[in-house]
Amino acid sequence: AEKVSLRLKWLAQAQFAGFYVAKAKGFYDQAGLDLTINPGGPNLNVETLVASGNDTFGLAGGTETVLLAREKGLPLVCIGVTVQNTPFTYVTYKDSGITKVKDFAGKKVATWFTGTQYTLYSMLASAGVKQSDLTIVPQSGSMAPFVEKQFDVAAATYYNELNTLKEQGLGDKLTLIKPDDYGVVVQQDTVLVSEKYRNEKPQQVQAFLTATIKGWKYALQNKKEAIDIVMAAAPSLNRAHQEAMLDEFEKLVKAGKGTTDGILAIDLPTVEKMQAQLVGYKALKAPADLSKAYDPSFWTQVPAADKKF
Amino acid sequence: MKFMPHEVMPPAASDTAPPMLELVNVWKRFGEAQARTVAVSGVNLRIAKGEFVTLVGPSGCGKSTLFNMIAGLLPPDDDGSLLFGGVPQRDGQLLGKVSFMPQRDLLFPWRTVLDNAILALEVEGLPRKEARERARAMLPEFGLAGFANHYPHQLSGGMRQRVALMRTFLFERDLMLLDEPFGALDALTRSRMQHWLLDIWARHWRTVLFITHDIDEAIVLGDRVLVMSARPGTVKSETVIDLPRPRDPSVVLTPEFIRIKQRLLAEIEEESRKTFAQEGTAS
Amino acid sequence: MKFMPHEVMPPAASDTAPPMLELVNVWKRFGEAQARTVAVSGVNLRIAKGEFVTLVGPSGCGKSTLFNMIAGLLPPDDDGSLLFGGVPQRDGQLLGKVSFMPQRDLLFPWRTVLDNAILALEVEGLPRKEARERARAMLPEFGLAGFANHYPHQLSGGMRQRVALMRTFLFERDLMLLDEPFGALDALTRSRMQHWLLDIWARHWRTVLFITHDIDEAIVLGDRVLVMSARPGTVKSETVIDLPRPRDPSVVLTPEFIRIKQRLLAEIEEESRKTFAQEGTAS
Amino acid sequence: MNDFLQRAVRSPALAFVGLALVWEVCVHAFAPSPRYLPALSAIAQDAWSVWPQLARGFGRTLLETVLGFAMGALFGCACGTVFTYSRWMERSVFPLFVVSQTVPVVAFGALIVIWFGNSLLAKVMTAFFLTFFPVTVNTLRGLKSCDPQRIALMKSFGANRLVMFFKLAVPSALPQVMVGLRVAIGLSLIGSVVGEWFGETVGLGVMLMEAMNADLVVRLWVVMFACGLMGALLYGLLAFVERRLVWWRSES
Amino acid sequence: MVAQRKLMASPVAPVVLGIAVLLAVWEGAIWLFGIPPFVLPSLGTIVQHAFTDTGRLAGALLATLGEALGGYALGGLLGLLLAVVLLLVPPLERIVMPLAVAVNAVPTVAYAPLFLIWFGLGAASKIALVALAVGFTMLVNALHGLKQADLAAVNLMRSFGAGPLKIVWRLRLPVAMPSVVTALRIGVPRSMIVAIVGEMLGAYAGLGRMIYESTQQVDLLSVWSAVLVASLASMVFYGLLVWIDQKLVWWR
Ligand SMILES: Nc1ncnc2c1ncn2[C@@H]1O[C@H](COP(=O)(O)OP(=O)(O)OP(=O)(O)O)[C@@H](O)[C@H]1O
Ligand SMILES: Nc1ncnc2c1ncn2[C@@H]1O[C@H](COP(=O)(O)OP(=O)(O)OP(=O)(O)O)[C@@H](O)[C@H]1O
Ligand SMILES: Cc1ncc(C[n+]2csc(CCO)c2C)c(N)n1
Ligand SMILES: [Mg+2]
Ligand SMILES: [Mg+2]
Repeated sequence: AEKVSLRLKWLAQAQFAGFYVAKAKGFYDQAGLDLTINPGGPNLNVETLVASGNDTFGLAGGTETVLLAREKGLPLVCIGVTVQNTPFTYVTYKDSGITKVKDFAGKKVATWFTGTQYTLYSMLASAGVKQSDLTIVPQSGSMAPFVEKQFDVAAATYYNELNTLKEQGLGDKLTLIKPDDYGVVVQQDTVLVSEKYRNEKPQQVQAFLTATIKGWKYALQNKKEAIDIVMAAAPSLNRAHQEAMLDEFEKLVKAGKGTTDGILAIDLPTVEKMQAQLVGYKALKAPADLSKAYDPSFWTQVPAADKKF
Repeated sequence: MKFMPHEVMPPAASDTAPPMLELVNVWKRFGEAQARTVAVSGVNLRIAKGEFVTLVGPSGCGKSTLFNMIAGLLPPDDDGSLLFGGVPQRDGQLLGKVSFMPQRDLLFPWRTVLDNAILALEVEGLPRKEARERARAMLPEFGLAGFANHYPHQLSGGMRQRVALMRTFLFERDLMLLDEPFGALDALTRSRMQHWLLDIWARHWRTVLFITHDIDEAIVLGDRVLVMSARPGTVKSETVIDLPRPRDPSVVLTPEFIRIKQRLLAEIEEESRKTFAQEGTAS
Repeated sequence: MKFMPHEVMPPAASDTAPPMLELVNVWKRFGEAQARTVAVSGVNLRIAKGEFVTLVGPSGCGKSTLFNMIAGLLPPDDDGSLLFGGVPQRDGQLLGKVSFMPQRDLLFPWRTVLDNAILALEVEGLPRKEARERARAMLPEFGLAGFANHYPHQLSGGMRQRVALMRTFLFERDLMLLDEPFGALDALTRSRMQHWLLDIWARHWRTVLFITHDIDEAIVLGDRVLVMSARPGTVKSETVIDLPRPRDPSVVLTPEFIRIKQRLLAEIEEESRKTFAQEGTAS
Repeated sequence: MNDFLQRAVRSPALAFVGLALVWEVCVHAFAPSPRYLPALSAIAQDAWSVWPQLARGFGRTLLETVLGFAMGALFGCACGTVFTYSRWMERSVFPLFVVSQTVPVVAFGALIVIWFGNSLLAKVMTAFFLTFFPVTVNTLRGLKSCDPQRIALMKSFGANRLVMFFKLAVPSALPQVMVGLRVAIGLSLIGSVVGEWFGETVGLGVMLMEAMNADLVVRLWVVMFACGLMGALLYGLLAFVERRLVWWRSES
Repeated sequence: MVAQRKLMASPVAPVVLGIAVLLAVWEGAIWLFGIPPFVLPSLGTIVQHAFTDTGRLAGALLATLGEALGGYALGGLLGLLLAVVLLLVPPLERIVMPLAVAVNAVPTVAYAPLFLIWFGLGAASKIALVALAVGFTMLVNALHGLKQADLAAVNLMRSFGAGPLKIVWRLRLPVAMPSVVTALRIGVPRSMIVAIVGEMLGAYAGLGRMIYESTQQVDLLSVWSAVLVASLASMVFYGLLVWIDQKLVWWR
């Protein structure tokens, strides 16, 4: 079997259930891959590790990260996209009186400056609010400052931060302001491989993607078992939190093309739209050649039975 | 001059007023069991106000230990007690009341000669400027003119001792404890310092307790000479020196002086010999 | 006894063989400009093998500095030169050839009495066990029986000095430099140590240079007594002591001895007085 | 018995029990949000619920810490020594040490993984990286502060550099070196915990990350207590060794 | 020949040489092993990038430097103060030291979430983190230094009637000075790095924030230039300290 490794963008959790399930169920083995799953961490740059050949595959950031990495000369190719809708939303307390982006004017709005800020910029632009009309502050990994009401608005992923807020009993006190409602869609959790590996070992890439997609399908059809598998990988996790995470994550995986075309589908028109926005904000100098950054050929060859519900 | 067996009182005022300092059965033991050293054993001692008492004894007999206890730095063992002006003193109560010059000079390397000298004055709270002026005026008399701003490592052994001496003299207290203060000085410097000391003693009616290895010095300076026995150290004899004062340096040539000296020497030698006879154990 | 003006040669062998040690116009200055101290100025000195030379002088005149230069620890200023067996010595070449006892005891606080004593032997590479045995045998003679395993902070001032002395004696070299080795000892211990020293000197034909403030000691021990002048220190006079050896302690009472002593005293006092006359500047 | 009781009363253990009680009572009395201060009992309960992972993590992190510390201590002592005797080396290499200490290792997780892999070595190296600097500085200071007069004495005995080093410099410097080691042991622990953020699956650092990610404040406290305990144990061990090694009274 | 000797003796030459060697190794490795720029960019490009981004870097550096210096001063002062208190009240030492050790053993990053809750996302939380890190080093070093005073010298002061405070001020502190300076030395790069790491976990401004965000956006050149700036700043900071140190221990 071919020895390969996968670098995740974060520690083991239900967000990566598909991979853990595929490994536990032997999908990778059957495909002739001896796969090691390496967890990520803060500042553990997945793109660098994959581009340098240290890890074969990577589960990295979103569209913006792929494009930025390409521009910096990292020889990476995206072969699949896990999350089809923007995975995060802006949250505010109901009593703040904010219900839409227009209300952000004059408020203190927190967002992650990890690429996420461009989503906010785009939302503001589509609502006709100038960036200078509000205070945009950087947000940390913790939701505590929002809970402490240090900001009026904050970003939260559906599958993690929002659940954390709900666990603290804030669920029905929140208003969600969703990027997708403003026509801003940022797909996330991209599956990456280096150009070199893709060119030299296309069969392995194919095998990996097929097994991964099978894993995701199995995980979403057998969520309890999937959580068992994830919990085995990281026993100190909170089970309830992981169950909630998988529930939310399922919606994101199945959203948009995820159901119509299949799991991990690459939605190039959406990517193109995002790219235009990034160029507009000067995050990118010029539009990239998307045919080099994205390679849907492997996904296309995955049998429909494996990727469709 | 009379030779008195131990326990006989010093002359003058002692019968009427309580003595300035009284030690009753004072002991000091160091270490445990096998490694025990009895440094001071059952010392009884009375010192009247204004007396100049010199203390001689073989090396290692417990003189410095005795001083440390009188200065309040080392608690005596529970056996006996230490009275100051008739009042028993508890641990540390004597601190700040006695001007004490330790055997080692203990100069602070980060202070200049001048600032080392004024250390005690500073502790007392005297403004630095004033203290420095007082000390500066004394430098020539201590043969340290021009060395005010030198640091201790730039001094000779004798100069260091003189700085320590200045430091002690500037700390003016009724009782002075001087532990071999002139050991590292040449003859003339030594006799100058002796003069200085006697002058202070006479003018300010101070009480002085003085350790030395130089018997001439002990006799020339003292009203009484105490001889300490070998370890476990105790006061073996006291000799009242009734040579008239002021005593000229030539007094050392008088037959009376020589007689006293020879007797004291013999005594110390006897004790000293014991130190060398002690084989195998630290008593 | 003859009194010789400076620069006259010592007696005996000196005319034939080259002297063991020769100092030609040796200088040492410390500090710069205003803060300059001339510690040693233009010292010329010849010491023959087997001689016992004592060095006296007012405190702070430069004796220890001179010793430091002879021991190779301090480079002399460029003006003069230092010859050992007729050969000029460059910086540090004398290290390890001279047994040197510094004025401060410099015991190592982490070593016991015994281990401090054998320090030099250990440096020489002697097995520790053997060195310890040799040292242990000497303890009683130094009045340190039973203190083999004590640490320096548990010793009296005189005991520390004796340990330093043992350490020096165990480092057997042809030339010994002793800087006030007996300063903190009582009379008998001192005379014991003197005996011990004379014994070693005579039996092993060592050469000894010896600093002391005790003129009796200087005369009783020395073949020659050198008097150093006040700072800037130079050799002011040499006195050959031709009292017969072995010298009994009672020699101090002979008229000849007293004559020498008085002359030397007068000389030192003259120099010492200069130290106190120096007002305002460090020469 | 009485003696034992007296010693027990005076021992710090009692103070800690008291402190814990005050903590618990205060939390129950004032009921602050657990975000600010959870109850000790809640922390203990949470620790109990994950104790197998906690124990495994503790062991793993301990191993990394000790290995990293040992390497850092050796390297630090060696460098401190070299710098003491070669001013040139000190002037040329020491600034690089200072620079190295300003490099945030956390920012270079990818490089650590590229160089040392997903291995124990990677964590040991991060621990080492934080350890060697304080040891170097303290060794340097300890060796340099050797009494010049004692050096002169040893020279007069003809001691060569090696003898001088072992018989004088090392004992003189030892107390200061031990201080460096005491500072370093805590840093070593921090290094190994941070090292575990680079793709590790076992260890206190991993549990810490998980707790932070899921906002599990109580779990955060559990891990903090575990780290504190380990640090205190290692420090205590070091202090014990120090008492054995540096028994003499200082004399300046 | 003479010029060469002079160059060797100058204090700057070795520093320059050290840095030159580092540069040579760096660039040499890139050239020799063909390391791609996303793993290790050449120093030239980093410097170049730094110059194109001076505004952002300067702002970030100012923020970080402010936090580092603030925490450094605060921690140094508090550590010294605590050391004095513990020295004066020995029973307290036995209770506080184990606690301090435990507190110190917990990684800075573990406190970050708590400190961010307690002190907010601004400079205060970073200052507190730095103070904690520097403070402990100071506590351990200063306490050791304060205890180094010769017992006989302490007794001398006591005989002058000096109380514990006067003894601390006039004897123990000067004796402890070298140890205190050692702690200050260790503290320099540490204060910078703790501020940076603190910022990485949440901050409005600073090099740490820049490093974190740039890493996430694969802007690795920005990461490197931020690290470069931080290193240069702490080198200057350290050099300043060494200079003060030489003025401080004047009596040797
Ligand atoms: N801290 C200590 N621990 C153990 N023994 C000690 C301690 N201090 C002093 N001693 C012992 O007490 C005895 C007396 O010492 P002390 O210093 O009083 O002698 P001394 O009479 O002053 O001698 P010297 O004339 O040599 O200074 C010595 O044998 C010494 O070893
Ligand atoms: N390192 C130094 N820096 C400056 N001056 C020094 C230094 N060492 C010694 N001196 C000065 O040199 C002079 C001679 O000192 P030295 O120690 O040789 O005197 P000494 O004759 O041994 O005196 P004593 O009998 O008091 O020990 C003194 O005035 C001293 O201040
Ligand atoms: C796209 C995206 N960006 C940021 C976060 C939030 N987040 C989670 S962990 C972490 C680092 C903390 O050290 C941050 C900032 C997210 N969940 N998703
Ligand atoms: Mg004594
Ligand atoms: Mg001298």
